[in-house]
Amino acid sequence: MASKRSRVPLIIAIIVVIAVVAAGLGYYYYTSKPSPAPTTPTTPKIEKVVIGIVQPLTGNYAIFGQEAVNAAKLVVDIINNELGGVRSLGGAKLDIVVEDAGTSPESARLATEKLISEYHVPIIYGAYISRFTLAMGTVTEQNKVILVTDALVDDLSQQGWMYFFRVAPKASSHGVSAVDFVLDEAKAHNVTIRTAVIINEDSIFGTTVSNGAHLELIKNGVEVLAHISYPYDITDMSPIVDQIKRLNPDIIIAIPYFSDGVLFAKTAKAAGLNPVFIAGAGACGFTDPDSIKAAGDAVLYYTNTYSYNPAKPTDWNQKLVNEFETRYGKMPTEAAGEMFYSIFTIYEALEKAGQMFPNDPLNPDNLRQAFLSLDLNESNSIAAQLYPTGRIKFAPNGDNLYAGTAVLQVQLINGTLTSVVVWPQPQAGVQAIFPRPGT
Amino acid sequence: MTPLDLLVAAGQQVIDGVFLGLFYAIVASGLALIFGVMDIINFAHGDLIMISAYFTWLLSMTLNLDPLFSMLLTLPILFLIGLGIQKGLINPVLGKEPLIQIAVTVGLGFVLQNIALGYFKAEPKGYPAPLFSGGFSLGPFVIYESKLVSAVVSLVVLILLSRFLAKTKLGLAMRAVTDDRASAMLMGINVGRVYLLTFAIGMVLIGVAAGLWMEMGQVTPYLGTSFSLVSWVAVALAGLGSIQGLIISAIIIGVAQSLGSLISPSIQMAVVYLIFFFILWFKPRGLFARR
Amino acid sequence: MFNREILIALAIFEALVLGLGFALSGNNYLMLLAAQVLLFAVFVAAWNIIGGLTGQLDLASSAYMALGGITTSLLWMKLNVPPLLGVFAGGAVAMGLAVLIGLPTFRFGVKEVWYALMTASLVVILNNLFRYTMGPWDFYLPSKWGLIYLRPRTYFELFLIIDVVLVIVILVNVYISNSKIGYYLRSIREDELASESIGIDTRSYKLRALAIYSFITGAAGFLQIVIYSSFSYRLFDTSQAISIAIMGIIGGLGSISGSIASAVIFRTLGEYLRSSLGGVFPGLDLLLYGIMLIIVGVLKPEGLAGLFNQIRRWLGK
Amino acid sequence: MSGARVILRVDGVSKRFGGVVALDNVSLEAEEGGIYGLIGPNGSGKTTLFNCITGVYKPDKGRVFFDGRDITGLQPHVIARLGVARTWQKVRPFRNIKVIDAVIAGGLLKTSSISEARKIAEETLELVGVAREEWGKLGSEISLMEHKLVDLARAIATKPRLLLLDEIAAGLRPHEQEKLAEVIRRVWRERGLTIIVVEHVMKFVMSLSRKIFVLHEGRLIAEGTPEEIASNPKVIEAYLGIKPA
Repeated sequence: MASKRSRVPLIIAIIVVIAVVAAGLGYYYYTSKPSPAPTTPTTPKIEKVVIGIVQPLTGNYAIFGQEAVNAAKLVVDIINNELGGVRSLGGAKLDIVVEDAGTSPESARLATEKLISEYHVPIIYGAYISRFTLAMGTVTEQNKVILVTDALVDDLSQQGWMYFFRVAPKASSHGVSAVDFVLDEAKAHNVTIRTAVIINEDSIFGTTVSNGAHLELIKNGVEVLAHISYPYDITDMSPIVDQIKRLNPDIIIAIPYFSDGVLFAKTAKAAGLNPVFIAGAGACGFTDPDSIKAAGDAVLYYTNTYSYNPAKPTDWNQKLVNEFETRYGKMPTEAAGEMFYSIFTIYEALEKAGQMFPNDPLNPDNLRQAFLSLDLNESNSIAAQLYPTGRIKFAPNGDNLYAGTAVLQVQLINGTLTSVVVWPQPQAGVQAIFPRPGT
Repeated sequence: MTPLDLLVAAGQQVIDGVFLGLFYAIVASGLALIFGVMDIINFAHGDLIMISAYFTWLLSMTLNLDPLFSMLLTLPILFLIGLGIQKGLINPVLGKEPLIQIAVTVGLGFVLQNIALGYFKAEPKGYPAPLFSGGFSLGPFVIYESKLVSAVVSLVVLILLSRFLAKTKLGLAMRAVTDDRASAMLMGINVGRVYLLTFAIGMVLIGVAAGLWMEMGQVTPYLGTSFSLVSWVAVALAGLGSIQGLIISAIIIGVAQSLGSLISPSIQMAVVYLIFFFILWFKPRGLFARR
Repeated sequence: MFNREILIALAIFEALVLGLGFALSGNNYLMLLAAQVLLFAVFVAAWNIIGGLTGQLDLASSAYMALGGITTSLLWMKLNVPPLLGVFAGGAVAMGLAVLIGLPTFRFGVKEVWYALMTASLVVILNNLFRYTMGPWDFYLPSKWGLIYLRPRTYFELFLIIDVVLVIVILVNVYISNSKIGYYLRSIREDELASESIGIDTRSYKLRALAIYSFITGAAGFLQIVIYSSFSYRLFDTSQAISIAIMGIIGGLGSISGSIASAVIFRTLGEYLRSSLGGVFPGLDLLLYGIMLIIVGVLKPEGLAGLFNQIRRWLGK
Repeated sequence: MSGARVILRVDGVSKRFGGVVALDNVSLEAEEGGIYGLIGPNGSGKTTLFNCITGVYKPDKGRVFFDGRDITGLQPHVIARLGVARTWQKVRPFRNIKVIDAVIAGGLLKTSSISEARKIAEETLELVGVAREEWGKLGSEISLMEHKLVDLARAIATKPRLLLLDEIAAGLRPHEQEKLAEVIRRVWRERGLTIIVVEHVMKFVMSLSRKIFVLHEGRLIAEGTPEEIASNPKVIEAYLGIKPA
């Protein structure tokens, strides 16, 4: 039908397309050949260093992302106003650009590309969730941008990435710490632990932590009666609690997320589940202020491993906790804590880079050298004062050689439910309550 | 495990499942009523429960009142909100293609979720010490007070609802509209008014479900997705027009989910959806459809 | 089949797309975004066949996408089948599943909301089953790049590949739309019983539409995995499937230009809102998105296509 | 008309829904080229009989033969392909497609070429008298009368040998009914097909048909010419109390 009509417009259209393609190809190959993304400003005087922050600000994980961003703002203000910026860079100020990681690796990756393409950031911090961080890592490696992460899954440091650093303790060490803590206390109190049940939400994080705990239990001769995974958005915990009750283990190692943690504690209380001990690992649902508010005394005596120790009695830690509380009206939790010491570590790395490479401190390879040469402890660094183990030194794979967690326990102090640090060094005037009273 | 252990285990799951199912029945009842009478495909059902749960929580915390009682205060408010939603959003898409209705209600769901996120933040909110938070033993079984109470309350409310539909003028009108809209109009029923009140009553049922949920768990902005699909599955199993059918279907779902968790809690919902799938495959009008 | 107006429109569209591609090729962020937008348009355009033309509210797009993509990836990783061939196997597997679902479903006349829910629960079921068998882990594509892997090194080349796929999908749509099957599918969308009475084997035609849609979606699924460079059970994503259907609805049922326009506009807008407002006001982007859905649904149910028609008439007069 | 071959034979068809007997042992025959009426009060089973013939329902008992072939229980589209077309009592409106496209879909039964089907559709629309300027309108933009005509055209476009019209005049004003009857007569004359008209508006049928069947409570109670039917006491009884047309 169409074939009998005039073909002129069609031909014109085709010519237009070909012209555009030709012009475009020419432009593309002309411009794209010599284009290593310029991440380093060539001007010798550095006014400010922009750090990109990618955090989940929408979706299920927004709670952590929001708190982390708040913490970042606080720390950057302190560095700029009280410490006078990065001194070795002539007092250059830190600046942060925040991008929402959204709800998928796709959007986290877009956010990363945007930070690099439009702000030319030398350092990116993100993105709490390991899948998102993995998506970001492929971009940052390609563009030679330093990625400092608060995502804990072990895999991340096994990708062979060059420009990747993680101050925080990785996931499996959370599981290990939880078990070590329980077995330490059991020994101290002459309790024998023979059997355990592990429950975890079935994300990569939950699974990695629980596998760490599982191996550590076996290593210590504790029999794992069951290892139960469930989806984090579970609405009915009773089948799991019933099953544990029938198995009657000595201890429970739980790796819940948030809502499910509260739900577990409430259900366990209702069912009268009371083993020798219930220890959480990476379990914000047990000890975070918001979950205590939601769960009430159902979470009494629960513990949790923590990438951060808010009770750490160093000057800088007290200062940050106080200022955070004054500014945002709540205690900093893990997400904020990781941001505290990570940003300060970045800050110290920048200082170091300024000293080591005064001509080109922000060159990614120089920055990497600066990170690797850090050896921080409580006497020479603010970051280390904020870190649970008090030491930060990076292995070539980017993990902190001295990574470790603290253990918090919910206790009744002056009539209010409070999370206190009980392990490895309990905070002043506090002791782990072990075993659970009434067992 | 010995066979006896297995039997006890299964028995416990069935008990939990029945309680859960009765709760699901009240969760789904609002959807069933609205869908039945108005033929509106509401994908925001779960999100309406979520927002109502926040209301309940807010009242509970400010008045220091158990969710079971603060729920009573939210119901009239929700009734009014229901009138508003029906006037503003539902009426314009009545009788439109299902796809348009879904688009609008999905949009409403997005709006509710993100208002909740903006206002309440993402932290789970729960009432720390509900009246019924304990449990007791019954032979080898554990009975959870909160689940028992929610099951009983939802059963009572559903019986009241069924009485209301069978005895009152409005209830009869609603049933007539469900059965045959055209004839109902010919019989002189003011269909517009019936719709308005149906949606408002649906909101009240949603409020009851939300209150019972706050007695048992916590609310986050994303709670709704957990309830939306389950409600639809219950309605699909039951078919339209029978509250008894809805209750039985919801119990089937609850028990299936509960028993499914014996295999693995990670796939318990898959068990529910598989049942749903096969029912639709072989009995697309549901198990207890009246029409 | 392909009349002059359509070919010219397609040529102009391509000129715009390619011109935009070249203009953006220096900026990785915008290039990646453009590739994602085009891929999203591919899924929406494929959905248009079952949802728009046939009127079956299919909410399983992400299931076919994930199943096809994972099949292609596994064939590559385990059996060394290059994805350029593997995508056809991926499409075939997705199609196989779809037909398996469609056969009984269409026989019993499962329609409207029930078809929607059935397909939505298919996504959940597969999500759970894959989670059960694969675990929570992400699986990475091999570190190989090249056209036979459909995995170029730059976003720009990826953009070009996706653009080719998009053109194919558009041509398929146009072909179907203007041939017997298209007339029949639209007739089925309006009224199945009446269609039967004029001799249309509704079940068979619905199955055909489902098969074409699922094949395209399954084959294109691998490109989604290329963008992620990894896959996991999470690809079976209910909200992704819902948003694809919604884009099709907003575009205007059965209108290929409308569905592509809505995919492009909404996906770009969503990213703009996420990146400009997400950090300032969490969730505002999704909130606005929801409000827009309501506005379009309540005020302009014919979707963008209706708007286009209105503009066309207005220009004509 | 006598001596022509029988094109449709309904043989002892029964159909019940739950406890309600909709059709009870109904038998009738239609000869090729005839025009028939099927009347009866509301709920007498006329539409059910149509649905049994066209495959929408499967009869519980009895058989249906079309052109000597047993078509009982075949799927509707198969029966349509054999040459049985129908219209619907309630207009089944297509809202989002154009008039011409709706009729083309009918025309595509006998050809796969869109242009041929378009030709068929144009002829048919002209035959039933839908004005050319209406052809490009969407279903949501045309009147009820036009919808009825398009419905008819769509059925005719399938080139059927037997056309079943189910209460096609329902809802129309008297002058529209007259016009429609005229259209049906024209179609019958020009296409030479067999037509069965279901109606409870008796006047409409009486003017159209040569032979009339009367259904009452699922049974065939009378058949004959319009004059015979009009004076049949059983028919009068069945219609008493019901709207006399």
